[in-house]
Amino acid sequence: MTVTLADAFDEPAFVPYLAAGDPDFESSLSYVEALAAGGADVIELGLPFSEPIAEGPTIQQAIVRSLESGMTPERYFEFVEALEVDVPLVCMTYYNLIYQFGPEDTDPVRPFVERAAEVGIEGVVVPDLPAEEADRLGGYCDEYGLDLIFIVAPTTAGDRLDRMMERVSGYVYVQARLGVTGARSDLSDQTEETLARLEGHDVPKAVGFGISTGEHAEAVVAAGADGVIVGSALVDIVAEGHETGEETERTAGKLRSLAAELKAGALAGKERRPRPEGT
Amino acid sequence: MTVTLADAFDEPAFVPYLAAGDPDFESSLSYVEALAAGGADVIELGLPFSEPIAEGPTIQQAIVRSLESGMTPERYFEFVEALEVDVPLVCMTYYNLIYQFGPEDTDPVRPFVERAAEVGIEGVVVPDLPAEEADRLGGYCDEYGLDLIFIVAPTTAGDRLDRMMERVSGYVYVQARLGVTGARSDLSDQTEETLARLEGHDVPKAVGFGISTGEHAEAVVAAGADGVIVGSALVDIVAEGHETGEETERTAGKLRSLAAELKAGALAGKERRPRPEGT
Amino acid sequence: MSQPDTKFGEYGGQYVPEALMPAIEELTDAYERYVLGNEDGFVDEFEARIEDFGGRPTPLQRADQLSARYGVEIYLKREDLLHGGAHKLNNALGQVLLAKYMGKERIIAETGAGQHGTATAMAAAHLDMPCEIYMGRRDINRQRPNVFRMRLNGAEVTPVDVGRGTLKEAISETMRDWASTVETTHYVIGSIVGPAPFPAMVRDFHSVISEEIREQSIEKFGELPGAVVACAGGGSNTMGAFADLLEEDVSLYAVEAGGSSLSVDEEAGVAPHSASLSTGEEGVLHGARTKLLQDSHGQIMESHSVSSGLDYSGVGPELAHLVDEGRVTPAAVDDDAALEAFHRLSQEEGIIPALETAHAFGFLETVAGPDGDGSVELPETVVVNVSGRGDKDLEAVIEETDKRELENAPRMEVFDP
Amino acid sequence: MSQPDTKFGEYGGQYVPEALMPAIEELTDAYERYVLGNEDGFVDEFEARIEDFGGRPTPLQRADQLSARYGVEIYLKREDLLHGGAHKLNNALGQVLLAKYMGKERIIAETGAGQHGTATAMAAAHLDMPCEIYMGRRDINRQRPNVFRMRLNGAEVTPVDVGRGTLKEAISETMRDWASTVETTHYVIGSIVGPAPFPAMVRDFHSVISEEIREQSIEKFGELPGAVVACAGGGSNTMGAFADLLEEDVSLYAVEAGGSSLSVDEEAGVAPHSASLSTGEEGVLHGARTKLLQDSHGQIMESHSVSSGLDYSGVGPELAHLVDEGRVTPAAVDDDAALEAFHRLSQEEGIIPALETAHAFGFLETVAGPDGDGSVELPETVVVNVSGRGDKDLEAVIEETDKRELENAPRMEVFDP
Ligand SMILES: Cc1ncc(COP(=O)(O)O)c(C=O)c1O
Ligand SMILES: Cc1ncc(COP(=O)(O)O)c(C=O)c1O
Repeated sequence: MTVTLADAFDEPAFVPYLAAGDPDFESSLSYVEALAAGGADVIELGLPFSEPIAEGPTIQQAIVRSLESGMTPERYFEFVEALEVDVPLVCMTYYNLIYQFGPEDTDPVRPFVERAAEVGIEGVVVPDLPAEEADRLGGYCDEYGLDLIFIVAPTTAGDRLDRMMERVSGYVYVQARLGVTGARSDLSDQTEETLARLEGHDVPKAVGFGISTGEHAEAVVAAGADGVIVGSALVDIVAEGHETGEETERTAGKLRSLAAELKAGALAGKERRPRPEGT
Repeated sequence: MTVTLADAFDEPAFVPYLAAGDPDFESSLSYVEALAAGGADVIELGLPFSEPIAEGPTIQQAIVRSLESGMTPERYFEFVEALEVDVPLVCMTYYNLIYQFGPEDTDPVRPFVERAAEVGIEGVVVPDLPAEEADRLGGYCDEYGLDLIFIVAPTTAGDRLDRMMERVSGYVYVQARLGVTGARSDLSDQTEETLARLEGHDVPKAVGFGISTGEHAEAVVAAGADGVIVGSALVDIVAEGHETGEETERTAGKLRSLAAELKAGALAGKERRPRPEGT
Repeated sequence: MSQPDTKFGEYGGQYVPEALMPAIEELTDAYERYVLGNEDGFVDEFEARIEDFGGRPTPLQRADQLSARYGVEIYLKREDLLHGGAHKLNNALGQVLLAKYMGKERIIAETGAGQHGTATAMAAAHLDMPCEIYMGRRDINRQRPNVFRMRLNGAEVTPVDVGRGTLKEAISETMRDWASTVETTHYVIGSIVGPAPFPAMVRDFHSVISEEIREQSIEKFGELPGAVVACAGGGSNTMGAFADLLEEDVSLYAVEAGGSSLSVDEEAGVAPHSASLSTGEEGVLHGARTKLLQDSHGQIMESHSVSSGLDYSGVGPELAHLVDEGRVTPAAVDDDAALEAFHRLSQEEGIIPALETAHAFGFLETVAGPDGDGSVELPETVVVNVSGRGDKDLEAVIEETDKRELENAPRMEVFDP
Repeated sequence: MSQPDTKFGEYGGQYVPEALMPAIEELTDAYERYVLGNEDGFVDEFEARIEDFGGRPTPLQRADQLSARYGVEIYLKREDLLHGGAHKLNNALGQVLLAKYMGKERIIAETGAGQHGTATAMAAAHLDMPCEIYMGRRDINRQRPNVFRMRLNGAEVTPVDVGRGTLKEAISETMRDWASTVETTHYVIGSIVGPAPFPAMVRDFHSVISEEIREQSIEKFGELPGAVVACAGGGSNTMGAFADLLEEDVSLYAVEAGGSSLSVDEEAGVAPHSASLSTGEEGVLHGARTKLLQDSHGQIMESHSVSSGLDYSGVGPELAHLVDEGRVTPAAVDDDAALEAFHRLSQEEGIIPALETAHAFGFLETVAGPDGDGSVELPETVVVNVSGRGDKDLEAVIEETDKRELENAPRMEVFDP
């Protein structure tokens, strides 16, 4: 890999999410590669956990498909190794899988981070691990050179926000609205308010939760985001392909074109941004 | 009517019971007449009440059949008027029917007793009216010349028995065993004990509850009874006739022959009695 | 506890087969000695057991939403919290314990809604006595969960197929059993009905309800309530809630089941209601003279109510007497109004009442609800006796609600998601 | 009430999506102010309502037959008499009231056996709050009467179709709802699980159980009991029964569901039991680090128990900690033994327990019954927490009993006479 997470946000970034192994190992490889081909700047690759409490029904179903096709943490790392993409990868998973990985007699968490680093993962995002509980994981990420990405919710503010900003690296995942993941068609006021609260913090801000079209992406970037994270809208394509028995290539093609649309939207959004004074 | 209740027990008496109107008015007339022809000395004629708490299933069903065929207290009296028998009749019913009979503005109970006397009924037995509650009915019976018959149970003794013996007239109905009516095949020890307790009371003792054959009747009379009361065994014949659609005459014939057997049994019983000393 | 009343004015008495009289005398004697005289510490043991096993005292709770609705203080006497889910245990435990003191070896009882049967089965299990319960076939089908509960408690449940298969037939059948087994068996009658001493004795076991209402009222609002409202089938929860307040300036309302209508089909021998206090006439049933539903000949009519526990053609003689005296005011609430009140209490107070109990709440709505007839002006504080909980009635409520268009019922199809 | 614990040794914590953290901070603050600090008289109001509406105190009753059977004094803490039929109301009422003090407008909750759902629905109706309950589809089918009850109390019941459709999935789903609605909504979690402050707060609402056990034991037999036994699903009735006795010389037994076997089918991701204390390993589930049933990768395994209320893959972090510390002894009782104990208590004591509760009684039989293994010597007095009544389980018991040959079960065909 040549691009790093730090570089990825030089221009407005498109950050897609897919669950690794959805609906099976081989197709999933093609799908992730299609996203890269479509212009992804960073890819959030889900490692499925049986109790995904932060996900909406779309991603929940993706996780079920992946688990049923035999995905495990070790298979996940093999998946990453098998991927042929030149895009920084972020592992998105839940804390119990990180905690349980590796032989019984080692320090919990270390084996996971070590293996992730080994396969070339550049960052980790853990929806059920708030900053307060992140010391251990943070420590190992530092040690192995991974970024630990936090999610900032519309309700995150004040002291909590500050503490989080101290620890964050790579980028912040700005949750566009309250609730769980899932594609929606409107842009939330909460996004702008959250972005406003983050002004002055020198870290890229990627906005996710509910973005599904190029127009959305454009609007979000115009509102000041450094990138857009898109999950459910892409997973919907995978799900439909799976259900209708579509050829992998055809589904991959659809993913690629939605990716291209979203990336284009993000870029267009930058043009619409009010130019900072004095530039 | 020429024979009175007082005369009926001169020799061991056979006292059958049937529910008037079972299964219908006309057949029931024939059945009662058949009993008289078979040798009945007294007939206990049931006036059906909807809650016959002292009856077993056999007589309960007879009561249901009679009520369903339209029996009412007034029809009952018409039934008695229509009967062509030369045997004293005792009305067996529950107190609520006696209490409710007649126009609203008269004294309760009087109209019933008056009408009963009018149609020639000579006695009344009311299973749910213990001696303690019998003042009113007793008074009107005296006034109209009816006997008020009490049931003496195996559990009746001491003061209660004495009080009852003071009031009783006609005969006492000796309940052969605890429980409700119904044909049984054994003779209860309780019968003898009860008869023993009644010794010295100068009133005919008719034993009922469970007597079904001539042999039974014989044993009961031999044990000291002045008469046998038979209900369920006779009602069984009526029920069977009804269920199998038998000709009325045929059923009546069976009743008549069982009656004859029972009467003969009673008479035979007297022969077996230990002769009182000095007679 | 009070004196052994055998008559209440003209009502009451002992109209039973002679075979039962000795048992009734024995019971009267035991009632006087143990219950009234606390011989061998009977009353102490009863009180300890009804506390520990039964869960007394039951609370007197302010009903916030109903108080707002009716503009007066509504308090709930929570007999639904008694073990088994109804007031019935007061009496069942008392009688089974008494049977034990009397040296009896077996318990029988009848049941309508199944509440008395379950209470008796529980009490018998608690006191280690064999137990058999008679129940009409129709009631068995209407109250299946209660049949299961009795069986689980080790009781035999014997179906009664005679007649319409409801409480009336079950009582007759139990009396028949008793007539054969009096020497070893005690018949635990389920309400303030039957021959003396049952009406007085059952009342005494339940009068703890009104004693607690007295104490708790004074504690909670400093005086006696202006009125007490209770539903009346046989009338045991009613008399229990009234007994200790008869001499006080408290209005007493006994709410009967108005069924589908107060009119009567003489021909069929069926009353489409169970309102013996409001519409019945004097007569003799199940051992007592009382008010009852009968045709012009004196045959007992079948009663009807959406709630099995009120579905009875007679009523306790003491209650009949108190109504004649003007001390207790009877009222009838029909099936529809009872169901509506059932849903109101469930939704607004978080208490699912027995359908029997719902009648008492229907009375509040009928007189003081938004569309009330104003026939009774409610006093400042009203205590309603919540005689039981509605778990046993779930299936019946769904079925009956489905038949009607009740504005306040939850959509029923959602019940089967 | 105690200090706001967020960790219990290594267990506990707040492993939740960031979106929930502010709500959890707000809740922590409210917990400290109202529950621990009695601000605005919260605790006084809670105590008054749990008495009047809930029926506290519940009795401590001597079990005569069991005492004879096991040769020690067995006392029953009668939480089954609490309104709704289980201990669950202590917590549900506490949290709904707290939500009200916090100005929340809507209540959500998950439920397994339906007991927490019904308790929450009742509390929400009582306090006039809209309420939505998530329940796994499978549990909905297993516990239909409770679904009806929630609907009757005006709550929405939302089926959860994900996974196996039991408690685990319902909790996840409720967390998802909460993540979208935190500002207006309070999530009433149903046991001592979830992120801090829930485990401590839920324990505090239930600790009245052990406070009463303390007082009542002294009153009844002059000292503290030698042991307290309670069943443990999430562990709320357990911690409630233990909390006030942790510092005392009282043995504490937490009885889990042994299901059909304690072995595990890793391949299928299914544990045929729910014994997280006895067999589980440390992990993170539903917001807390605790002992849980998971495969070697850390995926949560589906648990199994004949009783829905124990059918959960995790357990409260405080309980997990107390087990590690050796203060609480875990034990597992399998489905068969639980059913057998269910029938024993029903028949011999006249109390039909919840299937969950039956596990606690199965423990007595397993160690001290005629065929007991003697692994534990029971002390002179043992208190068993009767966490709930079994009305909700009737159908399940019939079905499960039919499958087995249980010597002490009543013949089931008679149930359908
Ligand atoms: C809950 C409940 N309330 C009331 C009644 C009516 O009985 P009573 O009038 O004797 O209180 C019953 C009878 O089963 C009942 O179960
Ligand atoms: C009666 C009863 N007991 C016990 C439990 C288990 O829960 P906990 O372990 O939180 O007490 C439940 C749960 O539904 C229950 O209903």
